[in-house]
Amino acid sequence: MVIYLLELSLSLFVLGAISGLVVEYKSVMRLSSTFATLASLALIALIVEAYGHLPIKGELLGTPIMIDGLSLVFLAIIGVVGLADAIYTFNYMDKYEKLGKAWVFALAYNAFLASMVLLVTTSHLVWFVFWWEIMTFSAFVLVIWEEKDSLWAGAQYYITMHLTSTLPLLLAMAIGYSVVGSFDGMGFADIAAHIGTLSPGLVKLLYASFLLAFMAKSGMVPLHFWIPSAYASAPSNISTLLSGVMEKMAVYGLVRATFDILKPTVAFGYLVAILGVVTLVVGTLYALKQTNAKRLLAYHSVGQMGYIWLGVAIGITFMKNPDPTLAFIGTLGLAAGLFHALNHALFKGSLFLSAGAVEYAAGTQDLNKVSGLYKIMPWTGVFALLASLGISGVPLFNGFVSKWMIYEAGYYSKNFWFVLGAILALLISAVTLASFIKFYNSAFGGEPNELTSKAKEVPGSMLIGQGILSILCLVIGVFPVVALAIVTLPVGKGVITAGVLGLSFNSIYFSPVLLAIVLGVLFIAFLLFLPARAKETAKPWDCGSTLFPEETYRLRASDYYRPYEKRIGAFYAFGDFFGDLGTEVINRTIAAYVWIGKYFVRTAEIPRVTVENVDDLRDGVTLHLDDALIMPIVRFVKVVGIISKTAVVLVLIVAVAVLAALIW
Amino acid sequence: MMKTMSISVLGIIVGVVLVAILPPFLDGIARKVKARIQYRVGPPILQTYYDLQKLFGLPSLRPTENKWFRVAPYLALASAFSAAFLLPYGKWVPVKFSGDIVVFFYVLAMVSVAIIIGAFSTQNAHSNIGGHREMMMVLSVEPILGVALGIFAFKAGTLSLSAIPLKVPASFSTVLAYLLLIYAAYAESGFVPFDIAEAETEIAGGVLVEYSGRLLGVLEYAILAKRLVLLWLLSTFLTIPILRGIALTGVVGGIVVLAVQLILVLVAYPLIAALEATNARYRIDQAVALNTRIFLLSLVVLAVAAVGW
Amino acid sequence: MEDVKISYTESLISWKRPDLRVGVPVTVKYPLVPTEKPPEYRGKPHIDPNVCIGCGACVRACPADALTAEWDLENGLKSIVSNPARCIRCGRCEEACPTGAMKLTLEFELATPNKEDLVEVVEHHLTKCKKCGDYTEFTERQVEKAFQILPKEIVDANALGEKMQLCRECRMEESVKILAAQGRIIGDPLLLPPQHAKGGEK
Amino acid sequence: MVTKECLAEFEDKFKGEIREKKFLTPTQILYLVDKKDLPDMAYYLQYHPEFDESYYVMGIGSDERQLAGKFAYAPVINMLDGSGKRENFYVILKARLDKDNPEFPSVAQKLPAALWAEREVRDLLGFKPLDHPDLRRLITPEDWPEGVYPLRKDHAYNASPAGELQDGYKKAPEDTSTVPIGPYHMALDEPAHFRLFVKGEEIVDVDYRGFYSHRGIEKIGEGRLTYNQIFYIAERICGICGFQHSSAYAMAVENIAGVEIPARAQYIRTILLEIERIHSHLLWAGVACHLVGFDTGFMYAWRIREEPVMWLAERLTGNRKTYGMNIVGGVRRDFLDYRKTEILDKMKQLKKDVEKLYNIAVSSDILIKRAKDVGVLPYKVAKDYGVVGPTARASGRNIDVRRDHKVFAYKDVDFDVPVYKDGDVLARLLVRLDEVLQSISIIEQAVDQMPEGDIFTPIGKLPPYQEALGYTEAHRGEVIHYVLTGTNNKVYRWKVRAPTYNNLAAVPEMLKGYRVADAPLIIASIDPCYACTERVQIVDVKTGKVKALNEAEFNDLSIKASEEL
Repeated sequence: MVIYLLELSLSLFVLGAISGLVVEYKSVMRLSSTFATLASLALIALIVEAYGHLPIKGELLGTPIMIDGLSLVFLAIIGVVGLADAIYTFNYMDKYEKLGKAWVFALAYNAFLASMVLLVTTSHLVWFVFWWEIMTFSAFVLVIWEEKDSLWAGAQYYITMHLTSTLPLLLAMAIGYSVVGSFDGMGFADIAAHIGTLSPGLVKLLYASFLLAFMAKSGMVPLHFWIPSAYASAPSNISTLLSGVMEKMAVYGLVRATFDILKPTVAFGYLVAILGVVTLVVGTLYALKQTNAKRLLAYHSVGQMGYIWLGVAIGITFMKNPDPTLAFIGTLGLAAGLFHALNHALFKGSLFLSAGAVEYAAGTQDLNKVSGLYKIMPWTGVFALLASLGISGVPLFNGFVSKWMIYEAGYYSKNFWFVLGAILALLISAVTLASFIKFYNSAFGGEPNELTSKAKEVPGSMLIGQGILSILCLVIGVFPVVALAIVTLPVGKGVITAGVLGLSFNSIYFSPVLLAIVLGVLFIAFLLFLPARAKETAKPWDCGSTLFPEETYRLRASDYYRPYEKRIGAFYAFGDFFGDLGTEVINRTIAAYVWIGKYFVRTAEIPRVTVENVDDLRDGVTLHLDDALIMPIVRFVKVVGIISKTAVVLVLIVAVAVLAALIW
Repeated sequence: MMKTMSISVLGIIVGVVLVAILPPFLDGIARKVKARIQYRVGPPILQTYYDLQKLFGLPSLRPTENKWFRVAPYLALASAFSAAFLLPYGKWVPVKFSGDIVVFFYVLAMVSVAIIIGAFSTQNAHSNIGGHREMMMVLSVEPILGVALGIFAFKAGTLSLSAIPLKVPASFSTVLAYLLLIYAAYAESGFVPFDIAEAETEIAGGVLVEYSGRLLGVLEYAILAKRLVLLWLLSTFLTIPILRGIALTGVVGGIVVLAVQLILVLVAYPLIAALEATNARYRIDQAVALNTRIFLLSLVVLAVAAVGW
Repeated sequence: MEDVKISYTESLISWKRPDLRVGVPVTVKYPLVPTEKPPEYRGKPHIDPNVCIGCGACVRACPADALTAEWDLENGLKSIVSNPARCIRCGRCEEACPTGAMKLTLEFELATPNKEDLVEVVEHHLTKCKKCGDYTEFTERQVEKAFQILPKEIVDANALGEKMQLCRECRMEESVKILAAQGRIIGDPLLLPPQHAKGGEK
Repeated sequence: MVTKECLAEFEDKFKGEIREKKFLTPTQILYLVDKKDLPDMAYYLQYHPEFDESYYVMGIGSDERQLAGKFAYAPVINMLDGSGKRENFYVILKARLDKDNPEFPSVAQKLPAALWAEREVRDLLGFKPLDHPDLRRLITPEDWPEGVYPLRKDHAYNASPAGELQDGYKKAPEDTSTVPIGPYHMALDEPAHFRLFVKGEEIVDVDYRGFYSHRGIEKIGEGRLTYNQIFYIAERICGICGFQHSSAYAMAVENIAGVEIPARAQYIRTILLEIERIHSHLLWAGVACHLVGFDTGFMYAWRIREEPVMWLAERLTGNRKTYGMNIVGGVRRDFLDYRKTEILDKMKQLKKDVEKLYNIAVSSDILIKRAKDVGVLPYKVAKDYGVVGPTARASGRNIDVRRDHKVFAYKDVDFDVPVYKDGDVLARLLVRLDEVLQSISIIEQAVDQMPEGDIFTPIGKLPPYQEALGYTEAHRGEVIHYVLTGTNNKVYRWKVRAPTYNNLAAVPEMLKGYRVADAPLIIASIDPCYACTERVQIVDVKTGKVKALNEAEFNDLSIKASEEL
């Protein structure tokens, strides 16, 4: 039944992908998103069906499939976010009608989702890497959708992935092959069984290559530099998937690789923890400075991934500890990490959708330019606020519960470094709040200005997409048990409920329901007992000046928290240095790729096009009607050309590496 | 397994009565004390009640149609009261979870969050500046609180608000943790020199500038209640370790502890008022710098606690 | 009530302010506790109607137009109107007053629902011209005072006793007649244009 | 003497332009010059190498069409030798402007100190300063019609025409938000409007708009008062430096009449001026404390201002503030002997109190932190803008009219002029606190040395069409009055320049680069007195765009509002 549902879901994705055969742009978008919606619903049905019958093994198109607790957590993420995103896409993509090439979108979009579904259900390393590459490539196609600045961002993303994610994974695969000796036998369990035969050096290399691959994908510092530009330049529904879902695949990979292929060791745990803490600090503090809505959210993705990694790291460090208390702390940490992954998918997905709605309505991502949207887009405003409070970790929202579990795990570990990590996490939580105060208030607070007063509320489908995720934030915040039922599956539900320390989830470790009741009762009581007798609306008080420019009478997004940023200015200078370094390295690499690519495929050009907008590009090249139809394909082929040639280079490098490993 | 969640009806009643009645009274005392320091007679002790009564009777002017503007004060007040319910009153704790000190500080921070959202909903730079100053105060105070909690986790082995004072041992680092907690609570309460978000003479009341009438009254009350709640936390943390022996011994012990808590609050408030009267207001960058410095120092304290002192 | 007369200078020297700094707080329940002012204090001006002669010196001295003179030539009245609401307490009127009728009091609490309440009016009867029966511009008390202070020789020498009983016109006529009699004006005195037919200065 | 040599050099340099030279008093020299080289002359004098503390004092515009058939514009330069070796003097460069086209080359293009003065003459008299860098409206309100010039003689003193509302504000720079301070703001005691263009809390640029409290005092003085009545309105130019204004005015008239007032009167004036200074500085210290949230300092400063100081003023003059003591030729009331002991007692008490205030203020660490390195006005900017008083002395300018021009009895007493180099708010605070102690010492010396004798020299009729300056060092800086007599004991032109007028123009320079939180303190640090500055014009609210309620309507509204409660 479960495998059947999986097949159903995948075939719906395939239908979505081929719906590009319909020519008309809007119909393609409607069809493909409808199929994606149905596929996501099938996934959700799968989760319900599979719950309680774990683990499920099977085969799909000749590939081995295994669905266990961990898969289910990430299937849930794909299902829920995919559902909301697909519904959102129904109308959202109308914005890009001018660009045409709907079939490419349908293909890439559905392939992207489907590859991730397969990624988390496969139990075979080779297939894992295969789906990983499909995911990476389809994400690349989606990122460069707008073709303006995004081409460069896309190239940066794709080449970073090649170097730091695909390459190490191929290396890991090679090591796996060297252990098992056949491609068919490279299931996770098989490799794990044979790992003892490896030399310690190669085991370390295996750890390192997995770590590097997943670091790059989830954008851990110092490999985070591609994230802001990629997320900011992709269409918002794609950013949602990138940040909400694709990043989580790296967490999946990390947990899967650490627990099912390798062994969780303390040293590795510390390493992951340090990466997590550094990332959460760096990412969020950088997010504090941003004034572009999507760059802000992208940096927060970096930061929140740090939280997740910190949680997972606590799990890796302590889960196998002989002390039952510490083992429990480890379990708690891992559960918290996974929980936060789910929560992050929800609120960050919703926030990217909201940012997309703002862009859709006001035409800009620049928070300095928008104002007073609450008056015009109240629903988007409410959803954005719910998600903002969620990510900021305000009680009664989902982010609070998982973050709080991370703090507790950190504090109770009684280990100086993890306590310090928890303290930094607590601080960064306040920074997150500050940042979202800015995000929400500069877009939705105040009065509409010249730009936003012409805006309209976005279409219903987009609102539904945002609404699903935002309301889930609140629901999970008040009833965390719902989500905990899923996220504690991988760690074993019983382990936590029978916790030491007298803590448990069922008898309410911390009861948001109770808090919600208290707060709600008080709130309503005050509201009833002391209703605001609001008088007529008046102009905001401007000290009684005449001819005052009301439009500039508010803080702009770039004005917030300047003294604070100034105080930690040294930190930014330090971070900028490394960010620039990373970007510089990758740019050089891209240049090298292009150089090599030119050598192989003379017709290809670097996708960095120095035109002002898409129309320029089009007008310059398109002279005839048939050209207009063919050009997208030509460009697509060009891009594929670049990728294929990079693949050639890659294979060469990998071959050398494998050779080296075998000899060594 | 011990039951970790409970609701105490008596606690709720005591808590509601105290939080509902005490804040304006304490403010009255503070005004009187400040007046005496300034060679004035000062208003009657009940003046704050009169002020609030008058504010509650007045209609509010709306500078924006944004609903959050109107909802925020109530949210702030409800949050302050909710936080109050997590505190022990004598031996009674209205609502008890077992890892709730983090929850407590977060719920208390919601007062600030509500105020900030209200302040930002209007098109008014004064109010916006107030809002972002308030946020920066939260930003810079939060890590200090975090370190204090870390020390408690090390030393008392628990993060339960009602269990920490029972379990906390007397040691060098706990004393410093207490100092950190006191400092953080003082700064978070927004007493002079930390009244930066309101700064009447600079930004005309800051976060409060657009509020009037009943909404202003509710907001002021929320701020006063928040101060009381923080003070009550401190008084609890001081009282219960000393009276550990009788704190859990029946009703009489509970009443004694409650009385001591109350007396401590009544004593502490005039001291705070004296501190307020003899200080000028920090500029926000100075306050942030001070807090950052204290945070860095506090990390040393944390290391000391980790070492075991 | 015993009315112990002491001189102004003595009162200045002997006056001591009640010490308000005995207790530490300096707050005074002011409207409930009256505040005392030193004798130098320049408060609301007050015209002693018994002493005022209606000469109008104060009116001319007043820079703020708080003091005005109103004429009613029909009924032979001249009023000195003091409006403390306009007064700036400069004390010029006090200096200008020839009889000491104008005094600045120690009073400073002037709050009132009706500004008219503050206004003081001193009415004076004008003297009638002995000759034509019209009212002159001098008040009765002014004339009286003039006779009091002027040495008898001067009055006699200039025949002021007669002249001061006349209105301006008649006085002019008289003078013209005298001058004509002395031969210093040639022509018909009656052809001279009438100078102040009616009304005072305003 | 050296003075003569310097002037000879000046006269030589501008030989062709100088038409006439006249000594108004031994230290006031008037040159009748051609307007062509006005900027160069003013520039030459202000940056004179030997008179290194010289500065542009004011620009007098007057409608002398009835006198000479022309308008006149006359910059005044205070020639000060910082080393104290030479005698200091005032130079008035009077240029006649054409009746129909009163244009002149702007001095402000070279001296920022003249910016406001020339905007003022443009607003009030319709002069046309050519090449003026910023000719926006300064004084007349936004709805004042173009082409109506209230200070011309053909404009009735009570006429108030209505015009169209027009926007004369600076445009906000790119990427800034706007924060208004005033007209109604807690930090301002009087209406003024500062428009801060900020990035975050940092001030990028500032626009100022003031002159909300014009009362048309100069026009009234010229229109309907006699020279002896003007005292009382001069005293009311400002609620704080009233006696300074009336003394400066008295001095101007006495200079015209050519009388030396009796020594006793000079001492009495000196004592009262110093009492006024103490009271003002204490008031200011209180306000500064209040602005940074240090209310105890505020209460303390105001308490000692009330008890020994204002109280003393009340006993000496009969009123707390408007002393009403001056008259042309002397003072109106004498100090009786008993007051001598009273003054000395009170001064002793005050000294103790002020020292305590010092301790309170300076020991408050945060107060110092808030004031230090904030609102810095460098020496050069201070000189360019012709800043005066404590504001200038805190920027290292060694100027003080009392000492430099030997006003009243100051020549007989010893006192120091505190000068600080830092130019920040703290320096201004310290200058003022030092000055309070100096004032106490001056009063004590003056009481001791006070000679016996008359207090008043009678003056007959004033000679018509004579002019002169009168000046004192008020607590905020040099107060200067210019009087041109008319016929019938009236004044033809009376020009007042209050210290804040010069200082305020430099405030935007002080604000730039600091934070919104500092703005009230910086604005207050010059001890601004808007009433002083804004004496000239006449605004009748009733004819303006804003409808003023009459009393009955107001009462009705009030009653209605209270019923609603």
